[in-house]
Amino acid sequence: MQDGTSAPQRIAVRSSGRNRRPDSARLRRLNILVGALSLPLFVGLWELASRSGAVNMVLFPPPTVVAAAVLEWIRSGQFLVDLTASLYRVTTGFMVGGALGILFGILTGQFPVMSSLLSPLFHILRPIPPIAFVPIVILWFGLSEAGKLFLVVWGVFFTVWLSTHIGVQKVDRGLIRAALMLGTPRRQMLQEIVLLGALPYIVVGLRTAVSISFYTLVAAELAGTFAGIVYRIEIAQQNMQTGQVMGGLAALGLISFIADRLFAVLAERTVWWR
Amino acid sequence: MQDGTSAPQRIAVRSSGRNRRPDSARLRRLNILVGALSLPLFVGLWELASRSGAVNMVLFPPPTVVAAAVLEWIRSGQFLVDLTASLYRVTTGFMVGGALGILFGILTGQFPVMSSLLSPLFHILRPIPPIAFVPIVILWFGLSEAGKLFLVVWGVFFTVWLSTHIGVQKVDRGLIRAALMLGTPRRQMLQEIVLLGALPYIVVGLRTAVSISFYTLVAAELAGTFAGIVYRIEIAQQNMQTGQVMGGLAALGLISFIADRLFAVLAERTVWWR
Amino acid sequence: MSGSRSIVKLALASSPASVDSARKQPAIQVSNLSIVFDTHRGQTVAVDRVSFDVAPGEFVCVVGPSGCGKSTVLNTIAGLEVPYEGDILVEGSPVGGPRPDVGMVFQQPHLFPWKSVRRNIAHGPRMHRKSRKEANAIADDLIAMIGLKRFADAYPNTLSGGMQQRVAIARALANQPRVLLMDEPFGALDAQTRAVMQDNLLELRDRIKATIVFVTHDIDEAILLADRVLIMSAGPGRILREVAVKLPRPRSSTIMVEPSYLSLKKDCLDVIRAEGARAFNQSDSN
Amino acid sequence: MSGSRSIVKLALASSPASVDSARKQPAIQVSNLSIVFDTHRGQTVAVDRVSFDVAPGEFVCVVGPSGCGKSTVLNTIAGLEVPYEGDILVEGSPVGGPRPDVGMVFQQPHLFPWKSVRRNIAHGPRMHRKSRKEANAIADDLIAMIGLKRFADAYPNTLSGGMQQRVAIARALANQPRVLLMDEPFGALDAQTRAVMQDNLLELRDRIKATIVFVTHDIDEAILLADRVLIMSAGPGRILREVAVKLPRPRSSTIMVEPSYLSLKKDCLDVIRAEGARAFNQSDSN
Amino acid sequence: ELLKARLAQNLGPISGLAIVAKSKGIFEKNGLDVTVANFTSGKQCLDTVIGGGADIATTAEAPVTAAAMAGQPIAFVAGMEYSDLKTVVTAKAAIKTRADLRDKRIGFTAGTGSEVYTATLLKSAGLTAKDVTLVNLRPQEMLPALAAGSIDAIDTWEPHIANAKKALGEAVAELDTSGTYSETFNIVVMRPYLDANPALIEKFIAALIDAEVWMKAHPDDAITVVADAVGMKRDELAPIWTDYVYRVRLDDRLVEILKTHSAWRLESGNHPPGAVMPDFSKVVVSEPLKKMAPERVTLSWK
Ligand SMILES: Nc1ncnc2c1ncn2[C@@H]1O[C@H](COP(=O)(O)OP(=O)(O)OP(=O)(O)O)[C@@H](O)[C@H]1O
Ligand SMILES: Nc1ncnc2c1ncn2[C@@H]1O[C@H](COP(=O)(O)OP(=O)(O)OP(=O)(O)O)[C@@H](O)[C@H]1O
Ligand SMILES: [Mg+2]
Ligand SMILES: [Mg+2]
Repeated sequence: MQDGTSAPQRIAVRSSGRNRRPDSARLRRLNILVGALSLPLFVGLWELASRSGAVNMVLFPPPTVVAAAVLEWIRSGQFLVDLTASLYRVTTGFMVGGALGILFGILTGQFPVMSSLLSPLFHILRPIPPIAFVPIVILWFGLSEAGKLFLVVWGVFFTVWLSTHIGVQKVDRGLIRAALMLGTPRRQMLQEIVLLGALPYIVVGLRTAVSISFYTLVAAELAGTFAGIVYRIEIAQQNMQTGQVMGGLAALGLISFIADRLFAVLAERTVWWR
Repeated sequence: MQDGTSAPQRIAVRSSGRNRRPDSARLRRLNILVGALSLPLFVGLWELASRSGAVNMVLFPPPTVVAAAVLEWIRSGQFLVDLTASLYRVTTGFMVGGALGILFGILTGQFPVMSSLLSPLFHILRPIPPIAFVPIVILWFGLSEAGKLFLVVWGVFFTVWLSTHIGVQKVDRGLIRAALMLGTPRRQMLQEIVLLGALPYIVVGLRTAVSISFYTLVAAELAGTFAGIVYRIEIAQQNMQTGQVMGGLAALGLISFIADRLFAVLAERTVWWR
Repeated sequence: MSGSRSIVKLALASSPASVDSARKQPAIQVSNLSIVFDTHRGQTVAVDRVSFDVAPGEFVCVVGPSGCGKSTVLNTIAGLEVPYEGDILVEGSPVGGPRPDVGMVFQQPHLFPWKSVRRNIAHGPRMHRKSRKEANAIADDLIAMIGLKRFADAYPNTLSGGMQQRVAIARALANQPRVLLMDEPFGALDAQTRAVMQDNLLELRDRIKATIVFVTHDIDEAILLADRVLIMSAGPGRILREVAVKLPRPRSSTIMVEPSYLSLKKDCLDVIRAEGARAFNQSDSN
Repeated sequence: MSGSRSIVKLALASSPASVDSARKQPAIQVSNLSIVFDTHRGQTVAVDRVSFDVAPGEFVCVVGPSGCGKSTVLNTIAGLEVPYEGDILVEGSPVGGPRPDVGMVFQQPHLFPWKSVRRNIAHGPRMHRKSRKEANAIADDLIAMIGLKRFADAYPNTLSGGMQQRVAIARALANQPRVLLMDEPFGALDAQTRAVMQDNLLELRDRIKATIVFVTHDIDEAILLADRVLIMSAGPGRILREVAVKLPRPRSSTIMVEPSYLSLKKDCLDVIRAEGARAFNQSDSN
Repeated sequence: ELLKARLAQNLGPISGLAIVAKSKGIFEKNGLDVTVANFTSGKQCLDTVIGGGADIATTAEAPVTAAAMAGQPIAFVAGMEYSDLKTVVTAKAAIKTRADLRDKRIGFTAGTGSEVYTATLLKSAGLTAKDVTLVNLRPQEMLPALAAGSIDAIDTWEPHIANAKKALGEAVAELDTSGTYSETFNIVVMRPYLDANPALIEKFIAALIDAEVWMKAHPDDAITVVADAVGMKRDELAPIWTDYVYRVRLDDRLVEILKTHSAWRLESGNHPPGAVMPDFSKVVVSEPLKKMAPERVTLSWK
């Protein structure tokens, strides 16, 4: 499995190989350069756009202002608290939702009866935005952390479920037949063939779910919280502290970026046979 | 490509075949029955839970109350207006975001330089919840419909981009090699091999994006709207019209369900070679 | 014409195996098997009323033109192709799905990409509740047999076509199935490796007393290995001839110059050649 | 030992083709080609300092034990396996990637699953800016040649293994490449179909004057088709022998009983047998 | 032994009394152990209390009337703050008087006091909703919309008015609408809870009164405490501090606002199904406050 940003084709490289494509080394260096410049370029453009006077600088602060706000936020010690709270919610919710999604995806993907029973329901519940039923969640869970986790789990679950479900149906039939002929019992079939065969799709679902889990954080941190990146963004928005708002958004982006990177590495290790 | 709820394995059936698996017809009938009962069962349980007195009936109204509210909503003529507005936003946003997602997914998936340049940026922007930057969108787009579409496009784009990107890298290398040896130029390679080879993944992305587009509708219809299902839900929530709130959520679910079904059928037709 | 009556047994070789099979319970009994595929272009009749029996312990080779339905017949006996018309009994019971005592080597290797060579081969024994150690021991024996000791820990995508095919064979053998269905198992092997594999297969068969149905497109191979050769017609596949091979075993490749061998081969080739020409024309005219 | 010096030409057959190639510019010039794969188990040397030339219009067959690097060499000449060590010139220019005048039939068919048989075959001509009509005409000719008229509109997943392989061959031929690399193209075909395809290939080669490198594991096929046979050693692959085949053309299968043919075959088989035994033992001992 | 209570609080200067009571330990002094959950709207606070997620809500009048009309057994035990809603207009729109609002695009927040304020404002200028374009926006989205030129005026509460003036400077001006409508911020509990815990509510009200007294005595400290709690900078809160009137009370004006709001709901259809004008003498429960500080209850109906 290749990670999101690596080159499409992996080529075994040996130092002594004389006949690599002549430009491949140069190309690789160019890629690294471009990759390293990508974000600075974006930040630079943002600074320019913001300072150009075309938009209101208070409402659309430049990165320098944002950086100052973030520094202030960090210095106050609040950032660490917010980060910890959000990270806890996202990771726990992601893991629970992901595990359930894989489980149910395999069940509905493999057993038609399960699919008949659950798929219509899941398809109907799937698009319901977590933020829209925050009141119901509070009703069920009170103001507990469980309710907040439920909202994150909601978003992650359906994403992972759908891609697992589709992935299960895309498992190479040749492999299933081979496993059948070797007397693989149903249980083992699921864990040894179906799960691994569907893995590329499951990974797509999980990686998509990384960002979904941040989407749902908005709903989760809307109600009855004291800390959390999105909670702080919300407060800052009320107070027109746009620097902190943007800083919070950037923090979300960075966390998820790191999470996704870790994830890609993990995925690459999981697909050990490549 | 199999649709989400169909049986995992398709078997050619002929009426005269004597040796189908003996229970397959009975199983199929059972499946249809279970499928037909799935939603009624859910609604029944909901009615029971709601009327049991365990939870506040005003905050968690039973389906009968919801149905009455929806009927009233429809009778007032407002429902059609809301539906049209939301449908317009979702479909347009979905199509634009999906098209862009596929385009950029193929670009970054196929060209390492593009990937180096754009992937880090996309990965950082990807998790940013649309609802969190509604103010910025208003600043850029004003209260135009374009801004609302932008929010929907945002959510759809990144989802489709990621799965296309991954899908492009999963295209059977044997096919690419075969096409290369047949002198396929780069442009044609993209449209004849890469796009079709990545199609299963793209479809996963698009189907996930169906529900994401409804998630983002919350952000889109929060500001400066006059009609829309989520807008109406929002208002109804303020007014404690919980029946209408639930009705609106159910409407979202149903629309997306139908959309997904249409989509699955379309996907099945697109993968014509199966 | 009905399938079973259309089988013309060559006079010069009335097979004792098929006489046997009339007395004992046949290991495989196929009667009037027809298989039709639905495609977007309408229905394709892949197999048309095929009937044959295989006695316990018999080694039957199936030859026939490309696309005549050999793989389809094998898949159906394996319980993988449903629905079908007609009756198939394996060891007396009708076929409804894959069963543990029937092994199969597919035309494509279909190795599990996430398992090393050793674990691919050990998969079957593991599924039959053997301990990891036992299963690995079985696998290592077979790995030695297929000459891939150096590649025991390699993953399938790093193997050449012929190496993959050998692993697939070993994987099917690891279960010691009572009935073994093999679909062109040696198709991707060079002559030398193939000869070694043939010897190994025959030796193993004698040890585990398996019944084998073996698809090949190499007449020499068929005659060298088989107790009986079934020659199929071009698609829709029917059985054209049944040729019993009564040459003494063990047969070394030196028998290829003996007259009895050559006459058998000539008989087969004549049937095949006539049919082959017809097949090519038929598929062109339709 | 260095690759080029290790090639021992059989005395009985000093090939005029290789004399030719010394004068004219060779179509393919491989010198000191080595290929190493990185795997999780360390590096596998697939090809070890292989050198050979192929003259324009020459038909060279490559035989060798399973896993000896035949496919790897072909892929490298095709420009698909980078990086490599050594030098490869095709029609005088170094190989850096796939090029339009080199065609390839892979060991696996690799058909485009979303294209019908006709459109698979028409793909190459379409990419070379032929009109749909022209491309379809070319495809239909080739479909007739491979005997799949009835399946022109079928999709690859509804074809048998041999049918797929024939489509893959037709697809490569449709481009009329100047250099044609074929990796066990007839491996999945029955004897009869294979003979027809062999004839067709030779006829087409005469028409388009292509240079052909053809991997096979069938010595008879190699001698029947080739101007020269390269025999490779077990992996890491080296070239063991180069055997020129000076039998007159056209060669029908009846030459298989002629003494010159038999002596050629015996020579080849001796080399192969010795090597094969060594290979099996070597891979087991390591 | 402290009595435990869960407070659902809208985190903003409007909750100033509760914030001070919590951070200055005034709850504890009154024998309470209060757990605070923060929300960004009073509506969510009340929903949480109705759903059983918290015991005491701070909320504006709008959620109160909605809940009362939905037949929820809520008890309105005290008002604790009120502040005027205000209007900011863009300079470009050349709005000098209320009457100039005709044909202009006005941002308001549906379902909140802002909506009632807007209706009242228009009525006072002799206009109806048809004479203007009303645009529903959350307060934090009004500024960007103003800046983008999508609307000409906004009707909202502090600190958004001050923020707008600060962010947009010369481009905007405040329209004088003082006295048009005050949004109130109040303490609401469920009736069964009140009946079961009368002493707790009394202590809670007493704590708020103590907080009010402390705030009067230490206005500078109060600004600092509140600004800290809500995440504002002190010098942002100070200029608008006087806009927030903190006073624990039950008076006719409060009831009047509730009635006005309910009437607007009934008139505009923004009400739960089958709602009628609630009997506020049942919703407003004056006993606890009367017990603690009778002088603060000035209801004419009792
Ligand atoms: N899944 C399928 N859908 C439709 N038709 C099929 C399918 N599988 C096989 N067929 C058709 O059935 C016929 C027999 O195919 P089969 O694979 O059994 O041939 P075969 O004898 O094994 O040929 P080969 O020697 O080339 O492997 C062919 O005409 C083929 O097109
Ligand atoms: N992608 C790969 N990664 C690692 N090793 C590989 C890879 N491809 C081939 N090899 C190794 O290179 C060697 C030569 O493989 P190759 O496919 O060229 O053999 P071959 O001569 O074509 O064999 P066959 O006749 O079985 O097709 C083998 O040992 C194989 O394991
Ligand atoms: Mg076959
Ligand atoms: Mg090979």
